[in-house]
Amino acid sequence: MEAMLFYLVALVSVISAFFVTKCRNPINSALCLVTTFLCLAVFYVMLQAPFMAAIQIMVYAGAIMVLIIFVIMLLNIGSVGKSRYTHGVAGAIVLSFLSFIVAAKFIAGGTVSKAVGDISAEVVQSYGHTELIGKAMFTEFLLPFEIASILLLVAIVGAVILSKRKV
Amino acid sequence: MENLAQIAMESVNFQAIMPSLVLCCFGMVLLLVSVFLERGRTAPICWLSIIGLVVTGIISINGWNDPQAGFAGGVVLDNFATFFNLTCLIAAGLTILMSDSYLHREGYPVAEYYPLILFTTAGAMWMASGTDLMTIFLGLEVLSVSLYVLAGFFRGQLRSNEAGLKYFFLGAFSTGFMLYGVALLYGVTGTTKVAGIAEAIRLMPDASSNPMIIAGAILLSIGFLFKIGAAPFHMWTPDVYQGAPTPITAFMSAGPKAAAFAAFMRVTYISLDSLQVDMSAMFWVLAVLTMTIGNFVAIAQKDVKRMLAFSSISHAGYALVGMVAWNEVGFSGILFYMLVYTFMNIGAFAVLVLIGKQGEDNLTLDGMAGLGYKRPFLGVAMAIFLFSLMGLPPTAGFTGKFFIFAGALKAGYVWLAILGVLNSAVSLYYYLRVMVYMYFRDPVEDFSWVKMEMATIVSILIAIAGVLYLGVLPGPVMELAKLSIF
Amino acid sequence: MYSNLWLIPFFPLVGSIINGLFGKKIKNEKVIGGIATIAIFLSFLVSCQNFFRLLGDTEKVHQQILGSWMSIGILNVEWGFLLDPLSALMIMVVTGVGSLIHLYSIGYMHGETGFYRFFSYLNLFCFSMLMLVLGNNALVMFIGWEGVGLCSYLLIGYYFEKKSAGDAAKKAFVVNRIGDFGFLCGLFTLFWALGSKGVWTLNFVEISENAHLLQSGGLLVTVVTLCFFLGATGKSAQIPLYTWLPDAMEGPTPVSALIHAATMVTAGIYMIARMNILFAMSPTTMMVIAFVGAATALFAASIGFAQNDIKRVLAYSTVSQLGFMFMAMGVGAFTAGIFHLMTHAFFKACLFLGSGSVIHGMHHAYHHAHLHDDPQDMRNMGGLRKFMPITWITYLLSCLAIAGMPFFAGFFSKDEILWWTFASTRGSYLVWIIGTIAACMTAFYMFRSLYMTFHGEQRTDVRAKDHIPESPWVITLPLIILAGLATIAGFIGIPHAIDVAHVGNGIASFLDPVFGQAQQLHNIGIPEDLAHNVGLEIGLMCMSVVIGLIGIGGAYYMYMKKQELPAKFTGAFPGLHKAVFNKWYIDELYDFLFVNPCKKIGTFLWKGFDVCVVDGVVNGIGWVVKGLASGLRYTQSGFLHNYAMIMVVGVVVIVGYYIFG
Amino acid sequence: MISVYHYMILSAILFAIGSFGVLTRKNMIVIFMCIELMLNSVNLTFIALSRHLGNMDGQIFVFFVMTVAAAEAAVGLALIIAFYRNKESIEVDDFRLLKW
Repeated sequence: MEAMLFYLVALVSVISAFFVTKCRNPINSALCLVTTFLCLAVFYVMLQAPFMAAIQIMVYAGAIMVLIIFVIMLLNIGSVGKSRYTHGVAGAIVLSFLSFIVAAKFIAGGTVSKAVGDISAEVVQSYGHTELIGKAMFTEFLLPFEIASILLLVAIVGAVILSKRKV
Repeated sequence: MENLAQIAMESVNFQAIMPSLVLCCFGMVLLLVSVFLERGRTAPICWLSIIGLVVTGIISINGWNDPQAGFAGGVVLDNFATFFNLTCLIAAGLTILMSDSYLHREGYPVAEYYPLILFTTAGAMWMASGTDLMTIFLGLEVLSVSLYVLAGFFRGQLRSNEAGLKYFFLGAFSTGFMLYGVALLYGVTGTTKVAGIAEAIRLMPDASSNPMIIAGAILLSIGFLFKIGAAPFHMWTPDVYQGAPTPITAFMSAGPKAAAFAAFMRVTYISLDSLQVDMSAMFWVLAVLTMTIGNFVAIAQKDVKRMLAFSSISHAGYALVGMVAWNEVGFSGILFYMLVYTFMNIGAFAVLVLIGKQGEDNLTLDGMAGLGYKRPFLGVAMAIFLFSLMGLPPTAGFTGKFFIFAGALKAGYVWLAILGVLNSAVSLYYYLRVMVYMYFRDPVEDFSWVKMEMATIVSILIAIAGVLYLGVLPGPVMELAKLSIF
Repeated sequence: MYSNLWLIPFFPLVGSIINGLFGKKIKNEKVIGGIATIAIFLSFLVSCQNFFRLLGDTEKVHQQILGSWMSIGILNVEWGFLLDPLSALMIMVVTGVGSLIHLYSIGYMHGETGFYRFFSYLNLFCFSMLMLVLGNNALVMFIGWEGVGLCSYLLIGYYFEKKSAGDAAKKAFVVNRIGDFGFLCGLFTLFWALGSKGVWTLNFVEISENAHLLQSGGLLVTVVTLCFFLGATGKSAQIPLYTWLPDAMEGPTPVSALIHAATMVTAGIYMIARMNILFAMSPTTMMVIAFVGAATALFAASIGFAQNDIKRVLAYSTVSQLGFMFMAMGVGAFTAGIFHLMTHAFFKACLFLGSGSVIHGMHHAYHHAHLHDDPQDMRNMGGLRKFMPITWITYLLSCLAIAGMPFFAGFFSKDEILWWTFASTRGSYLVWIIGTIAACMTAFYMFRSLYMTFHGEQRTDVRAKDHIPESPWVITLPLIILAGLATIAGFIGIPHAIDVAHVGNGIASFLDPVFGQAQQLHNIGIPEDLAHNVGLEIGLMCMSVVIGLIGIGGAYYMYMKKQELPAKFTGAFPGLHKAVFNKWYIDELYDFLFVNPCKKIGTFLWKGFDVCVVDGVVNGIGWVVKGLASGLRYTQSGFLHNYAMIMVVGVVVIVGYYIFG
Repeated sequence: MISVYHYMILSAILFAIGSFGVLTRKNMIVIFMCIELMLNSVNLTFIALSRHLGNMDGQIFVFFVMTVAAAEAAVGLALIIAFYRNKESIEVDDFRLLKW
């Protein structure tokens, strides 16, 4: 059951990812990307990370993609241009394929750590995923959290400066 | 919940992030202050940011020899971090000094420029002091995002747009590879802590037969190699350096590069120590490739700013020699070299800032013709920086290079040292050409537009002092660099 | 004891800084020239004091450490000076000849624009040269080594309005850098070689003490010394790196005298002498040095035959004489080489300054007559003896010295070298024969220049003829002093065979503490049976005198008696004359072999790398044909995609290499 | 049974597709989306590993990757807009002032 679901969703995600690179109209690409993101959210649920699934949908599929689509509409360029691709498509295909081969080789040939931490499925069930995330974030990873706030500040200031019309 | 707050506070150690904390506070205050200033008035912000840097510098120096760890092993303020913090602060300070008149000349007197430089520096500090890949990654991103903005700062100029976009796309692309590397290392070791990774790899019985480790290590390195501009991940460097505002180019070539080296060294030297043989061999090839490409392509350049970009690639190659050596001499050599490079390269760019016309259209070799006679001070200053970049004694460039190459020799890499020497012999050709134009050509222009801005002159003078001091009496600073190795 | 050593380079440095910073404001030539001359003269006084103190001292090696320069864990490099007989002799030559040339320059450079600049550079040069000579470790020496190259560059390009001057300066610098590369390679290899034996050092004294750790005659020591020798050929203008020196004559004449005759070009000799213990360990290198020196001596002398520019004759003569010194080093006659270095400094400086005096006079005359003839062309001279008697006398004395006429300085030093090439354990008859022929040629072309300039019928344009003045005292005084030294300086090195008064060979015993050890350890010297064969030595000496006389006689015959002979000779062998006149086409060959390919490689990497590698590799082999066809379309980059692709190629190659390799 | 390796292979596929898009597409916004796709594939690896290893570090990392992605989106789109205002184009082949 789980396996079937995995392969089905995986297939959808790969196909929609492929269409991101394929669609002539950027809007269609964006919609395909949203589909991929939703598939990933499904995986996150399957991996017992419901909170991550939620913010995947809210932040990625929601905020970021809305921003992107907004910009596409703002620039109002639709499907312009003679061709979607630049030169060297064949090379890129070979290269991407090679990089996948390399990745497959080290994934299949490698072993991940067997060390089992204390966060088992049962723990997630009993505590709740959100609480676990929150705990980790505000204890162990407090500093990265604060740095992230600076990062967002920088991004906001930067975006304002860059897109203002007048000095 | 009280319990949670208590746990959270336990690992908090403000001492360990004090410099970056102060810098961020200054940055945010400056953002606020700039709101109340009339448009186009940036001088107060400029000077306040200098004050911020000085204060941060003092705090950093106070933390010398007093290592502070905190945030559950996410950050440590040791001598190593402090040395790099100071390097980045110097880079930021020199950059800000030359920026104000430049921004007014180019028509972008935007006060937010300065806080962004402060945030970049803070990001650099987190990279230098991070002991968790998460901290390092976020520091890198703060640094990168601010630099994307700064590189594209002249939003009305196509050149600046192009620089910003190229940097952004390639930077984000390399982030993808780097993250993949982090993920693999996390999968193999179960942690993202620098020390934890080292421990896990050491305990692993079949570490050498697990390709995931080496793949993760290489992919992680790529993020850093991209930032330091090592071949074949250097392609962005010339374009971005040429298109970005000149002070930003100066800053990019020194501060962020130093920070990238800092994080790179910490990660390789601590986490990946077990992989020394493989990594060292990779660095050997990359160092030679980087030096050679940088130097050879620089020969063909007519634009001085672009030429300095290629030269910066080759200097990254020299510094990589220290990584190949993988011993204290080589590593402390990199620390020292980054400081040296900060002075000499920012100095050279500061001269370019002054001699550029509005719109930066006078940075070709022909534009430099006769500079030595028309503007003797700038000529002499440029000559000193070029000598240092060439690596001629008794300037800092020589002592720095010698330090690094001595490390390589200690580890037995004679050929690498000789290739390095050969490369610096090649590099002479293009540096010398600038000198030839400055001194042996009749002036085409009269340089009447050159305004000797006080602040920029100060930054040139500081850079000259640094180059000469580190060239003639580098002993004390070398001592500090040696004390800074973990 | 020797705590004021640092003053020796310090004075010229101060002089240079004062003139460099304030010279433009001072304006008064006398003050500017005075500051510079006094600065170098003060160092001469300090040098004298140290020299004579060392002469009376039993302990011959002294170091003065000013402080630490670099400390890098395995190694401490100091700002330190080393005074031993070798460096003592060198500082005497540098500051002595330097002072005279500074004085001379006040007169010679009178009225030039950038007068202060000239003296600032000249002082800076003296500073660098003294650092080179006095440094107690290879890095301080390297500062001087680079510094003299830089100053030479600045001074050759002094008349930068002339394109030829700029080109010559660049050529000198580039060739010097090839030499520097050799020096650094040698330095690093030596540093590592000794370091791997546990001694990380660059200090000359420590290197000498620990040289025995390296295998004598081994590959390593041969490589190290060959690298150093490459450095020496660059600096000292030996085959194959000599072409810059004749071009360097574009600089003002005092510069040619000081830098390109007396001091800088001898830095290579000095360096070999300084590391004699390493060179002695490698017979192979010594042999290479001897043959390169001999070949250069002969080759440069042959080019000297056909030059009409008086300074170029002297330049090729310098190259040739440097060849003699290398010959000496190669056969183990370190003392004789240094001795010749010293005498050469005197007579060649005198010759250059004499030629400068002539040029000065000719220039003055042409200027007076509003003519634009070449004041350096000997074909426009002749009969100047009448107008410039002092210059003529001094030039004559120096010519006698360089030709090796008995009891002039060159006689003693050159004969000593030839004797060693003949008799030394590292000597070779072939080198001796080449050396003897070169000596004969030297006498010929030097006297040719003498006759063409000062004797015979005056060929100067009639309008300028009577306006050639003798030079002022600041110019003639150095000439007289140097000519005097060129005449008598040889007596400090009287060879054993003709030492009838038993004064002993002063210079040999003085330098023995430096060279004795290496010569003893590695069995370098004159074998017993030959050492006592006084007859043979005197016989060879007479022979070389006769050979010198033949050269002088030949020149006299061709350029005084039968002036049509050279033209006939040219007519008889036009090809040969043309080849010699064009310096055997060496420059053209270099352009063809090295300069153009380098430019091409640069362009190739620049355009070719981006274009060919990016698109070629990326588009795959199947696209290569098409790619070539529409190559021009892809001769563009700046494309984001190409950059990203290079990155991915890098990632795939590196990771793939480790995963699959 | 679906193991962590399955997820990793899937994420490698997505990563390769994303990089293919970056290498070929002309439209800057699409290139940016492809970069987002690459980051997401890494996120998948992180979460799968985090589940497998039984610790939260990976998931926290994903959280920050998302933040970074948001920040980069803001700045990147602002850069694109600034470029569009000057050049009326959002194709990467249209900027080639800086070359050679």
